[in-house]
Amino acid sequence: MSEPILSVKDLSVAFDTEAGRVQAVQDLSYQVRRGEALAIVGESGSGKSVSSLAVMGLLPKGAQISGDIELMGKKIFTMSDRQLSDLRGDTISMVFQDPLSALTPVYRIGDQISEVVRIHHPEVSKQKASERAIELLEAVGIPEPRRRAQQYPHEFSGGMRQRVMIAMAIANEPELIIADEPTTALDVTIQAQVMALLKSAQEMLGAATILITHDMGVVAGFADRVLVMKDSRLVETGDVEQIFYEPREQYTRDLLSAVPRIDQGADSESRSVAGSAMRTVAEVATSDDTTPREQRPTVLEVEDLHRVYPITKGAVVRRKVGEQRAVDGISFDIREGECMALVGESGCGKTTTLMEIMQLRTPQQGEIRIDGRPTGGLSRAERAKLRSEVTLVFQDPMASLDPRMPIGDILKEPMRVQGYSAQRMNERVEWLLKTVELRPEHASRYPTEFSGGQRQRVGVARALACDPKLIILDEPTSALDVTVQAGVLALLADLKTRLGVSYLFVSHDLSVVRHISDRISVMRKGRIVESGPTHQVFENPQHEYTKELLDAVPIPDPKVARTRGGTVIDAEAFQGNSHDETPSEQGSVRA
Amino acid sequence: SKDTGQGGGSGGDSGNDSVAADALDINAKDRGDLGEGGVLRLTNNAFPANWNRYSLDGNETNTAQMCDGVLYPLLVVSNEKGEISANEAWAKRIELTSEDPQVMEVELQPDMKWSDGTPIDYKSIENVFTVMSGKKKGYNISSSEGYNLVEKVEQGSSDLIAKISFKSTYADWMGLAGVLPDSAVESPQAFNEGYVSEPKVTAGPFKVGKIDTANKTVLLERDDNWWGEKPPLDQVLFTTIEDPSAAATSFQNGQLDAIEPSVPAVYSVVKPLVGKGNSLRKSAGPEWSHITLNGSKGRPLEDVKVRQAVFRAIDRQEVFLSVNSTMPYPKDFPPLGNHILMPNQDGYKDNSGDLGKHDVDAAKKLLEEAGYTFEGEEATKDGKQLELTYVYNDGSKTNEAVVPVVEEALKAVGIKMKVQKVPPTDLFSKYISQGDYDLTLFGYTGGVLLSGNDGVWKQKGESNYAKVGSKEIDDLVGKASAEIDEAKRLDLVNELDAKLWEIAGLIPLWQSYSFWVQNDDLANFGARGFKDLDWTLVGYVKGSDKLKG
Amino acid sequence: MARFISIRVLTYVILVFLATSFAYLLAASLMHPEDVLYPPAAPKPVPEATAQAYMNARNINPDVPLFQRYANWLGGLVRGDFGVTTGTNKEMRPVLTVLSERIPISLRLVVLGTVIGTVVGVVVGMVTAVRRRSIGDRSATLLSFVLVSLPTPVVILVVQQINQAIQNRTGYGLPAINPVNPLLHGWDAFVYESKALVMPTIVLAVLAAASYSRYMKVTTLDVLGSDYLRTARAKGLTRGKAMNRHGLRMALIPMGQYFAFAIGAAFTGSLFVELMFNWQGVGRYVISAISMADINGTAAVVLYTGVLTLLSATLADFLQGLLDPRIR
Amino acid sequence: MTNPSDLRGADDAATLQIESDHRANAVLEGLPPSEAEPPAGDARSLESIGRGELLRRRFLRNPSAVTGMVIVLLLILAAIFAPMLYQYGPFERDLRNALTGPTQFHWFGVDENGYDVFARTMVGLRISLVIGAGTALLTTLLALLVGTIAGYVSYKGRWGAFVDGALVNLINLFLVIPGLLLLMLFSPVLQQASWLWMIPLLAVFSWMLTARVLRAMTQQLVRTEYVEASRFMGVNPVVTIVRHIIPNIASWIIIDTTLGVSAAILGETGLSFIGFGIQYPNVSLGTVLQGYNISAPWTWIPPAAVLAALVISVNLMGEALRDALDPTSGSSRV
Ligand SMILES: Nc1ncnc2c1ncn2[C@@H]1O[C@H](COP(=O)(O)OP(=O)(O)OP(=O)(O)O)[C@@H](O)[C@H]1O
Ligand SMILES: Nc1ncnc2c1ncn2[C@@H]1O[C@H](COP(=O)(O)OP(=O)(O)OP(=O)(O)O)[C@@H](O)[C@H]1O
Ligand SMILES: [Mg+2]
Ligand SMILES: [Mg+2]
Repeated sequence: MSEPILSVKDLSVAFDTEAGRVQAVQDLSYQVRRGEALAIVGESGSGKSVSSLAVMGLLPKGAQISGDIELMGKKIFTMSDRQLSDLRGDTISMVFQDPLSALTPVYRIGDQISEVVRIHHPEVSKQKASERAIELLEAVGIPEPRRRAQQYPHEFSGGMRQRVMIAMAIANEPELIIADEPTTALDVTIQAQVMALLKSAQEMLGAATILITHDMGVVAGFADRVLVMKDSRLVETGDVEQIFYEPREQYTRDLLSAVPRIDQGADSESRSVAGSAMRTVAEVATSDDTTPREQRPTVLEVEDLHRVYPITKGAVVRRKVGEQRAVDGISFDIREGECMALVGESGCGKTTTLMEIMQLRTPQQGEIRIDGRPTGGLSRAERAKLRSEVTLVFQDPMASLDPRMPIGDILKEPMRVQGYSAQRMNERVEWLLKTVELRPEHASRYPTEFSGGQRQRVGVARALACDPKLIILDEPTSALDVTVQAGVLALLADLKTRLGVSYLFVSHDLSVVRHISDRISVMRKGRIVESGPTHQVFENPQHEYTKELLDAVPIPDPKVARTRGGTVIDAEAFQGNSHDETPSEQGSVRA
Repeated sequence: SKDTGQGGGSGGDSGNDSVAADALDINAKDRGDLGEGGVLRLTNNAFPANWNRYSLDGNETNTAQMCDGVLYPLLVVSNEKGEISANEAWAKRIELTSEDPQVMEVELQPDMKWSDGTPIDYKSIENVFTVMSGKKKGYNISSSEGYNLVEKVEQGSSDLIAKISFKSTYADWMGLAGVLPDSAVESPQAFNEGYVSEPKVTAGPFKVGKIDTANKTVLLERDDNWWGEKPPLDQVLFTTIEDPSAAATSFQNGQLDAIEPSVPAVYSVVKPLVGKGNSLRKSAGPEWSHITLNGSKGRPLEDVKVRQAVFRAIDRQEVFLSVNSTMPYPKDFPPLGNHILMPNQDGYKDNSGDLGKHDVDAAKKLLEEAGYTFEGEEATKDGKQLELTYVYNDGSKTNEAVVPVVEEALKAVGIKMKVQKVPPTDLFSKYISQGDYDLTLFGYTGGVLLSGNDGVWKQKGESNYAKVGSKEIDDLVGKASAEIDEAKRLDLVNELDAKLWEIAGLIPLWQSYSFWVQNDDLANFGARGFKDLDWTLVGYVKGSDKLKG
Repeated sequence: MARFISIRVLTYVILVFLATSFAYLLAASLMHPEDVLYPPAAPKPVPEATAQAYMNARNINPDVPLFQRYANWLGGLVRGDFGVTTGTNKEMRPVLTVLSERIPISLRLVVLGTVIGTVVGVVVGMVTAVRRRSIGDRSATLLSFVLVSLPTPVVILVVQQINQAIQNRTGYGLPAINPVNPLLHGWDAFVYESKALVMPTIVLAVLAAASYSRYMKVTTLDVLGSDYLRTARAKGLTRGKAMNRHGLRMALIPMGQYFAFAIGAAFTGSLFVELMFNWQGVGRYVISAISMADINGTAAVVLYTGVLTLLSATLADFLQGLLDPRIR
Repeated sequence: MTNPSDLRGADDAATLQIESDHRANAVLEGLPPSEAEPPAGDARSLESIGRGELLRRRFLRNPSAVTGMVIVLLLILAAIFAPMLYQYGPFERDLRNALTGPTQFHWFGVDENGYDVFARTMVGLRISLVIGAGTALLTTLLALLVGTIAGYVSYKGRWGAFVDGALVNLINLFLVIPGLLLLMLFSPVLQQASWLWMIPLLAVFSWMLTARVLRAMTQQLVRTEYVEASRFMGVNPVVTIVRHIIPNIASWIIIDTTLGVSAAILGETGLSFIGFGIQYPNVSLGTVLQGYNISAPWTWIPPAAVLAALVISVNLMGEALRDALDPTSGSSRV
């Protein structure tokens, strides 16, 4: 075996918070070798991100660190800032977990990518560097990269921003890439493309990769070795097959059992433990079929919805040079007690659709009706009432939580609007936190003091705070480990069947979708290309794109994953245009 | 003119050497002791608006400083006592040839020329009298006073002599003598605007080198065409510096050769430089400060007894010190005892009597006489305490210092004092001329000439802000200004002053001193009192560093 | 776009017109230039006719109805004539001439100081935020608060005295006041003028830096914990460079407003600096116009500063858009 | 949206809570237990900490907050008691010692009018404390009101743009309006008025620039998802501004208020131009400072030092408050 490129010894990290000391990582040791792909999986909040930030030397100042980290034989704790800076972005790079707020809002995407090239290769001309940025954007599957490079982060969809982060991480062909949940906001086809990109980097350059993910399918298809973490400690580590087929620890087993599998029907053939527990969730979600769909009242109707963003040029005097049709005439409806999933390509307009619904106003074009009433015609009071009944879980958990408000108050906010008593709010906050598997003392922490998954759970808890009737969820479980995800999904399923809560559920994780949703709509380029009952779409996909999507779903079984690997992750995918025959746009562009 | 009290004036612990009242302190030297050359750098606080001294805009002290006897002929000069006589550099004689009817004759020196080549002769004198008579339309003259009493101007026995006959007698006749070039009076346009940007035609020891209106500097150079005694200085630079402390810093920095520190803030900055190449020069000057009491009908001070009570309540020495304790006034500097004459003028008498003496009991007694009773510490009438309003202008350091002194003094005799600080431009227009005040402090320049001040004393006088007076006073004012005999006139003035004390409208406080801090070597320049400078003598002594480069 | 600009210009014209008319009417009804021209206490009152003629020439005759005077003034304004000055010195120069003479002086004086002050303030603010609680931070904080606690004239005098002390000790010093020295010519004059600029520039820079650094410090503190800075660091930027390229830009966004107005203010000069260094700029003209009851001067200055303020406001909006693409 | 099987008939969340408590939930039973739960008592006490309490604790823990408070307290005490105990009054003249430096009798020396500098500084501090604090707070309040409202509505369609435009023009109007002239108009009234009126007067002419900055900052914030989120929850805009926007622009507000204290104290003397300054027999720090004599440093250093101490202590508290509000303080990323 080649020598380790990174070795972590007895790493411990702690933070001081209002509620006392938080031991984020304890006695963690591991090694990564050249050309190796290490997957770190485990409980949300178990210290995965913190430990990798420690490797980068980028923990916030308040962190107390002990132990040793050696990068290519050099101890990083003894290195100066300058020496470390020379390594970062060049020899070692990282994709952060929360990609949505990780880009500087005031610089163009292209400049931010070319910057990383120019920092380490000042000899490269500006012109060359921006060419390289465009190349990289193309490689991560962003269409029209030349125009997109000129845009600002807020004009990008969640998945697109995540891909920008990946592009920056691979720009200088580093020796070690740490990817912290790099594909949470990506649809499966793009995910496959990105994973293949990482894989090829690993294979061609002998780079090592640390992949932190909750997606066991990705782990199965990508990793050589797996490291399982729970509660700030290492649980077990081993080859991917060993972990999947012969897990030694109970936690690993539990973890795998909670993995949702798209191929749940055929589970008996798989030797993997993955997915066993999720079957119960699916049963709850779909059993209890009381009234037929047609007889239940319609909660949400969207008819011919359009949303167009102008494309402008010029910093000072703005000129409209075209329009970006983010949502281009979509229609669907949701009945009471129904979960409708919206899946589709990254950047196809899902978030935009949800935002349009949440505005409770007349959209640019088309109509949105809630409970049969057009949102445009609501009175003030009606709108206020609806606000408590329709809630949203944002795609970017960090950005949707006020950084200067402790979690407790964030959760209380919707309840305050409804005039709950202080006593009741306190009780409920405690219950909500427990429900999403956080602790009551977390209430006094600020959003920045949480792990990605924990923040996402806060977002979900907030949406549940006031007994809503319609919950709109934008990738609510992308950052959750599978056990917690199973819990959240079970909770949602339970609320649906017993209380008739309806959901509009956006997710890239088709396995999750399959488990929870009743109906499914597949979106692409601002339009719905296919929709129907979940089982129907899964079993008998009609549209080409749906088929492609289903094929690309990673299977949490290393053997299955490898056999499938060849078909989807083909070499062409790296070139960035395998899915788009025309070099056009998700959502069409009209000048 | 009125000085609203921006400046202070006098008094101090550092100057214990008493200066004789009429002494000058100008480092007087003979021409032979002076070296040739050098630059004198001075400052003023306003830039000339018009270089025509006879125009309304040009009648201003800063302009006068740069022009009279420097660029233009100055026919009449004052000595240290304020006595005026013909200036022999330009005028041979100025005298009355007849007293009734009054006729004066002016004779110029021969062979004098304006810088445009025209001779300075009878015509030049006539120009002044014609224009200033106020009879010619369109000429913005400063004032026709005196000139309007002239019957006719004729050429005398030579073309250098002018004979001026008056319609009625006029005491300040000598001050009327002057010359103007023909070009300055050829049209109203020429008179009003010809001299706005520069002195077009000059006839003095200096001429204009460079005038910079934007930066407000004036550089004068020795005029080689000057016929008189050659002035020692090569150049004189006037820089307008409006802020007194900026001027002090400038002097400290060596950018000025002399400075007149009128307020403690300036004096304390330049004081350490005295003895290090610079000297302090001081003399009594023509300015004096006073408190005006408003005796209008319906005001609390209407009753002369109450006004007299205020006179006696206020300790004038204390008031003086509160403003001037750090200025280098002579020790035991006495308060001013005359409304019209200054101590260094002939005929000065202290007419204050008892009214000038601080006496709380006497003040209380006067109040009782006026019908006030004392309830505890308060002087009351009809159950109301006597309350006076002291009005002053914002930014006046003098008033700020004086207010507490006066308030305490009045409190001691049971009078309550209200203080009102008002915008500078409002002080006169909205308060003093409207009679909306009881007490206020400002300064007068007790001019060399009495005339013109009569408006302050006459019952109906425009500037009689105290609104007190009597027929007797009016008559005395009239008589004094018409009296040509100097000794008699001074008697009349003192008689008038005694009346003014009695009527108790104005409390004279102190005569301001003029202080100069200037280069040791600078001669014939400095604290000059009433005396006019002789620019052909201003210079540096032989061997001075200032003469080199 | 054209519509947007024309609406804005129109609003501004209305605003300026309102403010200026208001200023004129207020000034004309409140001020008494006649008292300043012919002080009631003057020993020699001028003939009534002369005074009337004088006041008519200046359009300040209180006997003429206010609206008549206003109309005269407006009429002049339309023709680009701002009237003439008034004051104790009876100078009757066109206000426009005076202003155009003084604006360059103010600009020459203020621009350099403002620019240096801004840059120093931004740098100091940023460094003190990053090196929080260091000796440097503490002393910069202390110094800046002492500076804002002193009246400007005192700051100026202290700087001048320091210069004086140096000059007394070493023999070398800077000219304390006055922008020019008419006694010098050519190169010497230029050297003098450059030296004369040093101290006012120091004062202006120090004062501007004192308050800018405070604002800059807090805006920097606000961005220090942000994720994008972490990204910048992960790219391989050193602490300082990450701060300069990413933190600074974000921290500057709210400062844009202040910068824009500082630029506007440069054209109106700085009263105390002009007064105490004896520069004949616009700043002291404003005060002297008001204290001399100079109606035309006051109204013209209000017009001038009004236009400048609105230009600054436009610049501020422009800067905000430039600095922050999100709100375009 | 009516649901016959709605368990929330009583509108009681407790029902829902019990029903869906995950121990009572069959689906979740099989799942691994969540992380070890801390002792219940501990959790209870912590859970009730709201934002206010949290802020208070974070604030008080900061040593600079304590230092700042101690200094302010000392200054207040000095302002109250020093003039009572000290042997000279603010207008007692000691002309014999005019312009002399500090001695055991005159602690801070004597100015050129013979006044005791210490006595005047302490008496001046009384009024200046009120004016400084009052004006700074009022200015901030005005700026906050106009700035945040304009910034908040600017993003809300045609109507919002109109209101924003109107408010911005209001700001502009105040910027171009000749304040001094206006004050001169009212000066006869003002001269009769109590000096406390100085607070609104100073405030009304100094809020504009801050308002513009706050508007710009608010404009950025209304576009953030968390403000959007609170709108989606139906939170009233005013509450949103108070709860989300103000804490996130607090840094600027705090420093602006801090600097406003000294600006007001020094600016107060400017009002005397219209006859409405602090007048005899009152003294303010501003008037004491105004009597500076540069060659006698004791005439201006003590009042300036007291003012600086006040501003610095306010700043210390302000920075501590800022740190208490900002969870990333002390955990800088660079
Ligand atoms: N700045 C901080 N202050 C206090 N606690 C923190 C901070 N950052 C992280 N933590 C805590 O440290 C623990 C580990 O966090 P970390 O982000 O490493 O989790 P993770 O394993 O990446 O979880 P996830 O999968 O949800 O992202 C969590 O319990 C989190 O609450
Ligand atoms: N403010 C904006 N200005 C311009 N374009 C925008 C803006 N917001 C979104 N878009 C564009 O609209 C399209 C749809 O974005 P949206 O966020 O709805 O995608 P999405 O389906 O949620 O994608 P993802 O799964 O990656 O989050 C994208 O092409 C995006 O670039
Ligand atoms: Mg994480
Ligand atoms: Mg999205």
